[in-house]
Amino acid sequence: AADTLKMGVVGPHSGDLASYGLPSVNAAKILVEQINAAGGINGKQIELLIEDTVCDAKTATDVATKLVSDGAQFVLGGICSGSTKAALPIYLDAGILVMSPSATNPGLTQSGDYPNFFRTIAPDDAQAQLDVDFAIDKMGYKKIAVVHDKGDYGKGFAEFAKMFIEKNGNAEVVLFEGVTPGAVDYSAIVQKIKQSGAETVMFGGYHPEASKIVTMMKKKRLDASFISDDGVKDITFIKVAGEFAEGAYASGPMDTSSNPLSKAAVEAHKKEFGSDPGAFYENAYSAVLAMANAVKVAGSTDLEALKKALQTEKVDTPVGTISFDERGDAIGVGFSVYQVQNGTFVELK
Amino acid sequence: MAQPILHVTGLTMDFGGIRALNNIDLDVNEGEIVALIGPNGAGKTTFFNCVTGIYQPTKGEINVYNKHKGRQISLLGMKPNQVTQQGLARTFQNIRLFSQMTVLENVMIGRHCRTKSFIIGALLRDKRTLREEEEIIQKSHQILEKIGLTRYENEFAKNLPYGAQRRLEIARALATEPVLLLLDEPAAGMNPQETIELVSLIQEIAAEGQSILLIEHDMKLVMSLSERIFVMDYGKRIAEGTPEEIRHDPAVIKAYLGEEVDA
Amino acid sequence: MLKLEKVQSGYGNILAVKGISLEVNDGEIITLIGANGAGKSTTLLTISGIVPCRSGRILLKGEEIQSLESDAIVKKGVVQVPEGRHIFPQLSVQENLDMGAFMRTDPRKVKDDLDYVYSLFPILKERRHQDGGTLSGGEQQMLAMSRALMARPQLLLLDEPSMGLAPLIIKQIFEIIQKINQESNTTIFLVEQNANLALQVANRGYVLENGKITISGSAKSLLENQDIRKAYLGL
Amino acid sequence: MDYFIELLFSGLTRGSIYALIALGYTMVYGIIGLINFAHGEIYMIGAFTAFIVATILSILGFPALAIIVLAGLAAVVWSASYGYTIEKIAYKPLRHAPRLSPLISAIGMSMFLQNYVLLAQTSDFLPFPQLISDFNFMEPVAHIVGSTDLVILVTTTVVMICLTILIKYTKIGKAMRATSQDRMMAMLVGINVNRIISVTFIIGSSLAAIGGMLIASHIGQINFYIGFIAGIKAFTAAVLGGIGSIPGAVLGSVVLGLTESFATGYVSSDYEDVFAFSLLVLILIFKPSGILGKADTQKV
Amino acid sequence: MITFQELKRSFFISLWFVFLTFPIMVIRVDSIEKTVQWRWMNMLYVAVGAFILSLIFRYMMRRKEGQSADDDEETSTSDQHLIHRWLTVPRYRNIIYGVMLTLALVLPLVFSTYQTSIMTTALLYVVLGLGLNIVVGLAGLLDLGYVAFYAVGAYTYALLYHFFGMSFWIVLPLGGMLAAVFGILLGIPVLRLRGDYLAIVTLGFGEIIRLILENWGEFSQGPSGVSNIPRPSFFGIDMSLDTALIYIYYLMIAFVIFTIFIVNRLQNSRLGRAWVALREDEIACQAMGIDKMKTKLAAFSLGAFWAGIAGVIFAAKTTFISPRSFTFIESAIILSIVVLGGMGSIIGVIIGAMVLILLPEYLRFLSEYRMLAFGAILVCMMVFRPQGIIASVRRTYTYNKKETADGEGA
Ligand SMILES: Nc1ncnc2c1ncn2[C@@H]1O[C@H](COP(=O)(O)OP(=O)(O)OP(=O)(O)O)[C@@H](O)[C@H]1O
Ligand SMILES: Nc1ncnc2c1ncn2[C@@H]1O[C@H](COP(=O)(O)OP(=O)(O)OP(=O)(O)O)[C@@H](O)[C@H]1O
Ligand SMILES: [Mg+2]
Ligand SMILES: [Mg+2]
Repeated sequence: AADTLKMGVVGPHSGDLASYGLPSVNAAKILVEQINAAGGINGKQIELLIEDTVCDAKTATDVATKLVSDGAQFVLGGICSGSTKAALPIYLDAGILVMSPSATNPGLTQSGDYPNFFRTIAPDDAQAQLDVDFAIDKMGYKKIAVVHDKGDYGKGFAEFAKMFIEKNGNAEVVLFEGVTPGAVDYSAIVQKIKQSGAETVMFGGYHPEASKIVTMMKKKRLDASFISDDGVKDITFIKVAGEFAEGAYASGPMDTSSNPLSKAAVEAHKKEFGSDPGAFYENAYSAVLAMANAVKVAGSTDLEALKKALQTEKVDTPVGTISFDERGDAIGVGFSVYQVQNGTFVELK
Repeated sequence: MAQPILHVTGLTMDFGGIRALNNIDLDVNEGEIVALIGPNGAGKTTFFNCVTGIYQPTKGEINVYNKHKGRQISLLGMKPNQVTQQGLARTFQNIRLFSQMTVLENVMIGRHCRTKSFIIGALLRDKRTLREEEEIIQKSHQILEKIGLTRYENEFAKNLPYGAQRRLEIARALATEPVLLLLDEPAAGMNPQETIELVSLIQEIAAEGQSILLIEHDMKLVMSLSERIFVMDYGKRIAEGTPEEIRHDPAVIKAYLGEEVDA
Repeated sequence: MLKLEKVQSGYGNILAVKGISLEVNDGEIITLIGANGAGKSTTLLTISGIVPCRSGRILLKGEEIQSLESDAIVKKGVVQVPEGRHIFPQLSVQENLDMGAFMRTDPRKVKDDLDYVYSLFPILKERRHQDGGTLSGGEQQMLAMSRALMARPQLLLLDEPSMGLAPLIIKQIFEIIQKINQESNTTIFLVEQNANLALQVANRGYVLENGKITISGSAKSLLENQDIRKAYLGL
Repeated sequence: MDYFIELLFSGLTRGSIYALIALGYTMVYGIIGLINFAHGEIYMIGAFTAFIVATILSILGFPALAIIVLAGLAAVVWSASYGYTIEKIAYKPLRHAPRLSPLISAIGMSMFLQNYVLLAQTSDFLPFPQLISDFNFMEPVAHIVGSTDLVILVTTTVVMICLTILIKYTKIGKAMRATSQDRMMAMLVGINVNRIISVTFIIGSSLAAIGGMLIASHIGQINFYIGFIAGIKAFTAAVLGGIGSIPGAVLGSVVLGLTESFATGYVSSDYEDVFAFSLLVLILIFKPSGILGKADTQKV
Repeated sequence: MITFQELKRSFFISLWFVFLTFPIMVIRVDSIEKTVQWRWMNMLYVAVGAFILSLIFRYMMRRKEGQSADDDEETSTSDQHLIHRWLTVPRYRNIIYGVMLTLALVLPLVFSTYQTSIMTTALLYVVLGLGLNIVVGLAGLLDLGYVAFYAVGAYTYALLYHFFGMSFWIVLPLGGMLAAVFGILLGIPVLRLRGDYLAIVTLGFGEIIRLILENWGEFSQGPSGVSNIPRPSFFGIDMSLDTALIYIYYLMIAFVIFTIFIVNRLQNSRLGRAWVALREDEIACQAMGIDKMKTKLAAFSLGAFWAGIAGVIFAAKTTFISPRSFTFIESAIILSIVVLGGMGSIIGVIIGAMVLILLPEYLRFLSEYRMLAFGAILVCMMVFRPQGIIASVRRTYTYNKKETADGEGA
């Protein structure tokens, strides 16, 4: 009906990547319930259209046509950069805004091919730059092992990291390799890192692999530090790796834990689902807030109007007070490096 | 003198420690029916397997006379399908039909080695392919007619009575237009009445000049069909001769027959 | 000993055994003859519980066994040498024989029986450690027979034991059949293509045609029956 | 040299992990000739059960050893029950079906179980407690072999020996082999084939459960998807060693583990799986029935 | 109908399932916070669910057994008889094909783009299924790495476009041929392996191809994939997305018809017969003079060829490809299509593809239970219809004295 707003939520809700897709669904459900309870946006209730893409390009395009047919007006998601890329042209053709909490491939915004695409996460290159600067300039490491999980996200990050290290010139990449996600044992690669004499491991990928690697590093008595990305800056990382996570670094949106909105978001999840939120939950939460605000300000769901609102309006979100640049990346998602200390991520100033 | 169509010398086959064939010399002449008999485990089937390329013999020579080329061709090192191409076709002791194919199709497979069309032919269905396909069907049908299986033509091979399956194996082998037909216990599992029918069938085939080498335990069949009998035991030749000679050969009686058999 | 009452069984929509009734008395050798596909093997498989009995009753010593699992039937002493031998191809000859004694609990006697069957078929002893699958056809038949003997059957079902055997061995096998029948009082139910031979050792016989029993009587009377002589004996 | 030894032990650890799963795979394959794709899921369910029970027990304050034993026991009981039930539902009705039908049924079962755990538990990774605490005597070599690694190595060896004895020499083992080679004849010598198949599934699933617990405690985390990758690798290992052969499964696993480890160490971990699968192809080309597999002895 | 006995059995079965699902369904723990959550309600659901399902399951099993008792197992069940009887009568057959074709042609005009889009996907899988059917269904070679050839096709287009700007229509045959070459290269060493050994080696090969695509970034752009692949052109006319999708849909229909035509010809040829014979008995087949290697290679490379073609179309349809689209699961789905549809039967494969590809889409209303249901349905279909939806029926040849033999299989 004309008096509801339809929001698509897409991502992997089954299969191996479900744990990255389902938190977004939770974020959308919580927020939409709140918004609808408060009378909706401009008097219109939001209706969720939740669709599983399994992070598969073919399914993602089919889902996109489905959402277009079903009359979705804006979409949260695209968890993986790949399937998001595949689906974006279809959304673009229908004039639908898409905002991803987790697709970090730089090309998504920088190529200019997808003007309807926005995201609440920093692209690979920005994070890689931050981590490299931290490792070389701040910590003074000379030998860095760059490791990734062979995935879209992790390898993208790692390649940028390698490039920036080489550009910086003050340190060398002593190892550049991918590990196989889901493998039962990482001791061989850890021994190889040890052999390479690296002082730090820079890892691109998600927390399951990261926790396996840090655990194995400690178990094999490898004394290098560990620096990683936003996919690792997740409470699950600390939970899973436990004491072995102690001292590890990961970059992530600035200042979230002291941000009251962030706390509220996490609380809401615990209340609703009885568990800690999973990966990219806060990014998804922020994306929903930003889109809701844009719709409210623009007073319509017309793509141009929404874009304008997103680019001009600042919104308070768990990841900071943000607006978006003309390419679609969030401004104001300050990134900083965190360290695991006593079982929590502590922001390093 | 005419060349033997199958000329085997010094054939030896070892399985691990077991010598299943020991220095066998055997010739089959054109138009002849030769029987290969011997106790169980003597190596008869193994001889067939070596000759048809299913096993590679340890030692020995196997030659087949190629009429077109007018000389002997060695079969050593050839794959089973190449051996068939050279004109040896066989049946199996344990029936090995294509059970999910119809009777006619089973025989058509036998024509495979005498035809050529491949992918291109299948796709284009050009004149030649169509003609070839028609020829296959015609020939196969004729063979079934000869063997007397036409009424089962479109039946699945596995649904046939046992005796008919044995005959179908013979039909399939005949379809390859063999120089020499090798039959491994064609009468096994048949009742006496069926065996009698089988004998006359084989006689009919032989009457057309088909050379046959057959393994059989049914002495009646062997004695009434074969012109020459080759007896082996423990992989060795123990006797060779006409049915009359073999019947009275003491070595054969001791190792195999148990008593003198009458025809 | 064994009694079949109007037994029906078959495969899918094929009814191969169409209500047959027959009786095997204790200590008897009886034979079932018939053309190919008449349903002889199916009858034996139904008795052993491999092919389910669709209707009718099968009584062993007065006890209904048609709904028992096949292993329970074997435990009751009904042992079969199936058509086509069914040697375990990757077990050695020795192990194949051990499997025959699978449900026996008297290891010492099993040992004796093993020696006994080896004395019946010395070639098997020679091939003791060879895989069953590589034996020649006839050797496999001997092994199948021996394996059944290892179970010390009370009722032995034999499906075409002479198939593919050398004349000498056939003679031997039939001697053994008579021997175990007399010495260990094993009842024998013999299915044979070689009706001549079968009727010579049997006490009684049945003729199966198209899933139904058409003629029955003493072996002698069957041997003399003109129809049978013509259809099954090839005379 | 040190580096070599480090890699050697990494490979051995990896290999024995594969072996724990591969053993169950090979048993089930051996008896019904089915690539049981759901086996990896049984392993996953074993890990989850152990996780749940261990957590409850540790909340209740049980001592470490008791936790290991009880959690292991629970994992075995439930995994075995799952294995048994799956066989009854998804495979037994297909005994006489065309060869590939049970394979598809197994793939469906695997999807079902994954999603079942995903829905009933969580999609997230869960921290699996380190059940085996570090042994003091291992400290000097800890950088080469960890305590859990040692336990896994020992367990694998013990399990392999027990299973070999079971299969080779016990009555039930012979019954299993007989059943796998000729089911009808097995029935005719008095084997209760259904029971033997069930027992095989139960044993195979129990092994998967033990594997699940040990491996999860080695890795430190579980999630509904862990069974899939481990399952494929373990199956590869079982085939490499000669499917149906118990020592073959272990040998294949170790060869696979070592290949991956050395490939990572001396070449690049980018291509460790490429090496693993290439080795598989190579070995099968020269030894078509696996390293210890019996050559096909079908007589013509 | 339901006896007390059955109720009792179902009761025990439901108890068993309560026990079985107890840890996973009822308990949820948090090992960090040290909390345990007991969800007793789930136990009730399981109990009731298992009770009812076991009754249904038993009822269905009985029906299945009853059916096979009335029917020959080969040409099983009456509905199949019906379809086949229709298909063997040329007039009915043409009517059926005509109706199907008309339905297919009007579909995009009636339904939404979404329906057209998933239908296109399903048709793509029809092509894949028919290709694999040559390998598995006809020649009996179990190939678990079929997706590798699909990937070869897709990447051929993506990369040839990317590096050399080559167009869809030029690459289409190239992709197929390259895949066929890969098929031959792989086939030569591995085709002498038997049954499941072949399966695992092909699975390995599938993984090798995917891993190379993933890791060899300079060549294949690694895991982030290749994007902006152009859709097929139509005399250089610019099309809106909707029209483009409909255009691809019609293209796909044409491809499917073409594939059916080819596969049908292959199946009913000397070569097709040799495949089936090879599947039945390799040794007898060789003894009849069939070159095993050559025949198998022909099947393998023809199957690969079709996968390659499908790959090119896939790349053009989604405009984006990455190694993630070519995982083992994909091979498993294609194999399921072949088996579920009915091995060796063209109509079966078509129906199989429709069911397996459309089903997950139409199950979307189940939201998170979608894949759970899909797995369960897969199991049930196999259990209740092990020979596939439509089992293949061998063609029968009629012998005419004068005319050429005619006869078409299903
Ligand atoms: N593949 C094999 N591996 C090992 N031994 C074999 C193999 N094939 C045959 N043998 C052995 O070789 C010997 C000869 O076997 P063969 O099958 O040729 O006998 P046969 O003369 O055909 O006997 P029958 O009349 O019983 O069929 C047997 O002792 C058998 O055990
Ligand atoms: N597994 C099976 N599936 C379907 N039909 C079968 C099967 N086995 C046998 N039949 C059919 O059942 C009927 C009886 O077969 P059976 O094997 O009992 O005959 P038989 O008297 O033992 O013949 P033979 O002398 O050839 O051994 C035959 O028509 C046969 O085609
Ligand atoms: Mg022989
Ligand atoms: Mg019979």
